[in-house]
Amino acid sequence: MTATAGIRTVTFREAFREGLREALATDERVFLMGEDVGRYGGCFAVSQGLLEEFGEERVRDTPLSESAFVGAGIGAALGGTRPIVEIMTVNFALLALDQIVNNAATLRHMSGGQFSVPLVLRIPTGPGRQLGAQHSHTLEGWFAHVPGLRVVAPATHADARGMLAAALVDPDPVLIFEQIGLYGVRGELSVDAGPVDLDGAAVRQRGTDVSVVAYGGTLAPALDAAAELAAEGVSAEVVDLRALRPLDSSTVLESVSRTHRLVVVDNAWRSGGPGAEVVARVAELALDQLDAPVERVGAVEVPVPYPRHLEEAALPSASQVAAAARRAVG
Amino acid sequence: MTATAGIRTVTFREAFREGLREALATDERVFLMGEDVGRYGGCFAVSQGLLEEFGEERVRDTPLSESAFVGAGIGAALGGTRPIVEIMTVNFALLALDQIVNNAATLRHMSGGQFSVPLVLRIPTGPGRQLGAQHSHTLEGWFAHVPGLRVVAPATHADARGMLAAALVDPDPVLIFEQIGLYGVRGELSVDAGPVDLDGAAVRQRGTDVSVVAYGGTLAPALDAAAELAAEGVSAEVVDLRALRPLDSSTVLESVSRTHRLVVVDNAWRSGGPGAEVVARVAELALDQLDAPVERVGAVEVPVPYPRHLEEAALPSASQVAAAARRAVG
Amino acid sequence: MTGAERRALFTTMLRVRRFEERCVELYSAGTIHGFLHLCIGEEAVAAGVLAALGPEDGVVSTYREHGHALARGIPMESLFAEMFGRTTGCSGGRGGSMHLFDASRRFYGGNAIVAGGIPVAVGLALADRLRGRDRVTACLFGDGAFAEGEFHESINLAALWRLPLVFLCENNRYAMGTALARSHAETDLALRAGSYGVRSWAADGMDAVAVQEATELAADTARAGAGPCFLELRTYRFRAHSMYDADRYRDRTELEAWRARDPVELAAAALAADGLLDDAGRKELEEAVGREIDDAVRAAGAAPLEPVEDLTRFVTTATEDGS
Amino acid sequence: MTGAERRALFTTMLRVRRFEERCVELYSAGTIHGFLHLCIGEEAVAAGVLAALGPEDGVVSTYREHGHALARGIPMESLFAEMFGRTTGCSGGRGGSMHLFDASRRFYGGNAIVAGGIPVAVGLALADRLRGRDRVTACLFGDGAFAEGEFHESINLAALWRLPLVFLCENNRYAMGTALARSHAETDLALRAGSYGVRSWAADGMDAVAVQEATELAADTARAGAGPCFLELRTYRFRAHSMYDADRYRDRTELEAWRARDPVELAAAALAADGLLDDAGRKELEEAVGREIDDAVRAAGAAPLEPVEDLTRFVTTATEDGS
Ligand SMILES: Cc1ncc(C[n+]2csc(CCOP(=O)(O)OP(=O)(O)O)c2C)c(N)n1
Ligand SMILES: Cc1ncc(C[n+]2csc(CCOP(=O)(O)OP(=O)(O)O)c2C)c(N)n1
Ligand SMILES: [Mg+2]
Ligand SMILES: [Mg+2]
Repeated sequence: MTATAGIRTVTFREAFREGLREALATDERVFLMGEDVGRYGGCFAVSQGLLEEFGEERVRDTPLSESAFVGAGIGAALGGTRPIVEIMTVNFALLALDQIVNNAATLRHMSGGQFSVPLVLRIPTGPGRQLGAQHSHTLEGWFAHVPGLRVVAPATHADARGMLAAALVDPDPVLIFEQIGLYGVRGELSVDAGPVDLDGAAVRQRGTDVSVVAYGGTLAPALDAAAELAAEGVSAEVVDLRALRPLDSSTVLESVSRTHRLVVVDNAWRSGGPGAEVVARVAELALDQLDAPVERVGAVEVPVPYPRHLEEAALPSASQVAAAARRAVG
Repeated sequence: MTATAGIRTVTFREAFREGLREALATDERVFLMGEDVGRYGGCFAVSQGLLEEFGEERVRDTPLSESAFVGAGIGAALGGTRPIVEIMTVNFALLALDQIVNNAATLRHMSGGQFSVPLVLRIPTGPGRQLGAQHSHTLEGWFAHVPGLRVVAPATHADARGMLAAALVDPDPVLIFEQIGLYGVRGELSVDAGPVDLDGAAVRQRGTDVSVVAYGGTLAPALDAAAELAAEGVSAEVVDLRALRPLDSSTVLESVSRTHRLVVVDNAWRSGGPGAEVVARVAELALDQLDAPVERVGAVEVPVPYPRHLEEAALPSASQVAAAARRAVG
Repeated sequence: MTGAERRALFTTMLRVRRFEERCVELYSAGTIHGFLHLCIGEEAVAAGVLAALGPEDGVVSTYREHGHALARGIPMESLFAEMFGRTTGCSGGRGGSMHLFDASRRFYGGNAIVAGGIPVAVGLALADRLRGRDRVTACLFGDGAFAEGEFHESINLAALWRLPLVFLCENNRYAMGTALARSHAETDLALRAGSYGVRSWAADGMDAVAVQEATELAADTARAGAGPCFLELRTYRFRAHSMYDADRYRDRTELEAWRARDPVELAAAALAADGLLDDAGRKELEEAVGREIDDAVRAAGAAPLEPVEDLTRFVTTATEDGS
Repeated sequence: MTGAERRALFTTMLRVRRFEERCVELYSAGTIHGFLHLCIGEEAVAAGVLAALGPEDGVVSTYREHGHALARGIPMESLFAEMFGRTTGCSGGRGGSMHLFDASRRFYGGNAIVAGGIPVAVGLALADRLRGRDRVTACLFGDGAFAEGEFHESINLAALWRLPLVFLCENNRYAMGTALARSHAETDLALRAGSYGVRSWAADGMDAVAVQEATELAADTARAGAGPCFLELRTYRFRAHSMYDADRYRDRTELEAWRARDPVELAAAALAADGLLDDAGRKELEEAVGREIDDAVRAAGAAPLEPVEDLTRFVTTATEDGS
């Protein structure tokens, strides 16, 4: 961590950790729980050092029992604490889906508003590390389908640093999808970085010819594609959704109303991925703004294969995004 | 069951049961397993009488252990049998998602094609019976997202009767979503009804002004809406998707290329529901065919409430479909 | 146990029994909808368990929770109103029979996913530990739930962390139509729970006094920091699984044998034997309960339905006010 | 057990040890990617368990399955090729280290979801029962998996249906960085498994002979129709959880104490003591294994990569041929 004039350079990992440390330090109701978050320091070393700093009651290693410890997070939230539960990776979240959908998302409603579930779930995600079919899922779209949940995906250091604090203030469950591939990536962060707004997409790069909509793990390839396109004289606007639920379609619609062309990028299998929803909203609300068929860039519909060359071919890339944008621009 | 000249009148329940009985009678590798499929006769009486006919080895009651018995179905399929596993309702399928996504859908691929998983999952589904937020889910879209699975939703008596046999022939996992609300509905069925094709959407009613795309539990309201519209001089074409994966977009595109207007109807929460994928495909592949903004009719984004008046307001209806079609026709 | 306490248990059981009998009528009349699971035959569990808890303790239950809710003190009127889908219902009418909630009484429902409430109860107990509060959480579930992985993960977690939690397994010998021995390789559930290193035992679930005493012991143990306890309460449901169930899977003689130990009548007989309840007293009580039910049904029926415009309330805090 | 059998066990262990040591090198050299979990220290389990099974028996394993795969007889070349992502790999290169499969040897993987293979093993055993085939299924998993609900649902199901299945819990005392006593309220896993009404015991997982004999007994019992058995194999991994793990959570003295019981060296010493292996013999064996590895690595490295055009193969039968 290096600092110059109010700005320092940190990795995403450090930004996330800073958010965690601050949350634990400032609110004694906050605790962190999950598999290997303590002694191991977190599967991706995000929570390294926190056990030593805050003790084992507040940095709590759990047995391999995803359903039970996510459910326990829900109960602990009902009981007046502010649990941050880490599911080691999204691949194991399948085992806790019942708790998330039927309890976390639903208790407020079923009880007629009597109960809040101020639970924060941290869910590392992202394919591309040659981990094979069971360890490379992209499923945030499933969670984004469920009313009662808030689903965010930090793609900048400021969001990585600040979304947790905002999530802890939210009286409802918030799922933070952290990109594993970004953990080691360095970037600038203000020394006084703090909470950020959880709502609302952000235009990360202004452009006039085509709107490229991405989030989380696909923001970087989208920005790379924009750079590639710029060199060719194509001006791409890059929208970072930031949150999948609630989905800020107005920022997307506003962008499309200027560029009249849309490319949506996510890491999910194309059919039924989160990109479909973005496209559907535009087709409903701004069809007449579109001057070209919509383009979706997603994963090829195959369980993610192990070998590097096949994995690369299966996943979306900056060059695919650029190619899609070129097709859209025509 | 009454018969006249090669045609008899049966309920969906009877059609499903006939398919089950035939499967058990004609292939000794076939067995049925699930919670209360035997002594209880099936939660919705679909398998009534089968235990008595085929014995408890082949009509197998399981403990409440969704993950284990679905996984056991996968293993039994690998082991050369033809298991039909019933998950009592889709609401409990959340507990078996890991097995379905990480094993059933993936084993063929991960093993480089060495293993097939010829598993059939029967999953009753459908809201609208005042069962509240945890028992009213519509989630077939989630399964349709996953490569390696086939997802079908019989909406006619012939499909209810014939999809099981076709599913059992398929060497890969097939999920049959059965509409609980249809079980008691009577309709005509040929005396020699047999296997049907699992692929491909069907145009259930020809029309020229607007394409209404539905499936499973929303085919009936779509047809009702078409009748309502016909009375007003609007000619609606009704497409029954029949399968959500693989999704037969060509039938939808062909229809839209004639009607130039699209209404998609499903029971899922709108954001990220299966309708989004249908819309996205059209926006990608036939945008220039659309003469009006696309319309989606789905569930309001609220956990399904218990009271009848609120539940009705939350779920799609024929009159909402008709209204959407009117908006599309302009 | 004092005579007054025993009378209180009896009164609770009678209220539960008559309440549910009225529910059947209202269901048949089309006033109550959805799934309706009755605990008739299991009233001693409801009465005994809830009598053993203090007002600060937490309760997590299942879809078969009318008895637990009543015994917890939730007024009949708000339970009927809930099942009628009225705004005065204990869940504002949003939940129905399977989702009774009452924050003021720390009654956390009302969970319709078998075993789904158990991890939540672990979390409530964990919160008490973390916040240094002297209370226990009582978690009720069935013999069928014992087969679900969520139960096993949860009891291990609670035992590992020595949480102030009481697992109360209401063993009525059936999970829908599946008999205990068709669900479990080893049917002695208390014995099995003991393998998690928790104190574990069984009690007669037809005897409210035994249930209350066992629950008190379990709650005291858990409260004292000795970790969770597991209690198997052996009981039987006299009616079908739900109003949809044709009840074809049970032997009538088995049912009759259990009916002979009707918990309401057993308690009445014991009270009578000890001179604590005579025929006149019983009649008086029945009449009072009948009036309570009549009044509650009437008031619930007169309560308003929520306006349709409010449909999207209660999804998130932001939509709380229908905005 | 004959001397030849004991020598065979030793040879298997040595092959596994040297194979995995080479894997480490290849991983560091960037030839193997993804996650790599080694079983160094646990070779006696692999050798003993697999030696006890017949060719018709089924095997279900985890992501820490190199040893199981080798001991099952899958050629080294196809294992290396798999980790190199080549078409000659035992899973056609699609799976990698965590997903080794071999249909011809009834080796069903290679499951990277902790406990995810266990229900599948139950189903394989069920299929054998239904088809009247005289075989057993061996299901290997870790101490961490024992905490997952899927394990508990599965053992109950297998016990209830008395399936020909052997549960083999490779207890290496850690689940990633979490020690046994931080995962389990009661750490005697064999004792706990017994609560499902299955025969259950523990064996020394550092002694291949003991493992083989215990597995034979368990398999015979299961095969004879007495229902599943559970075997806890007490062992230790000498290396980190995976190549990503800095291994900060273990005490060096604990590690050294276990290393003193290195299963390979224990077996070598026992063979030597009984005059079944001398220094020359050991050297010869080491050289043979070294050559086998060299040859396998070379052949695997020369095998082709799958063309990118075939990306969508193996998703469904329809896409099998890349169509
Ligand atoms: C996870 C899940 N699976 C299946 C069901 C359907 N179901 C509702 S109640 C029930 C039986 C539960 O039995 P038990 O736990 O013994 O409770 P009881 O109904 O006897 O009180 C079943 C199978 C469900 N609600 N949740
Ligand atoms: C369901 C699930 N949760 C978490 C993980 C991440 N993970 C991989 S291995 C492992 C530890 C498993 O321990 P154990 O079962 O004892 O097996 P061992 O690695 O010691 O052989 C964990 C937590 C996973 N793969 N699957
Ligand atoms: Mg029961
Ligand atoms: Mg281990």
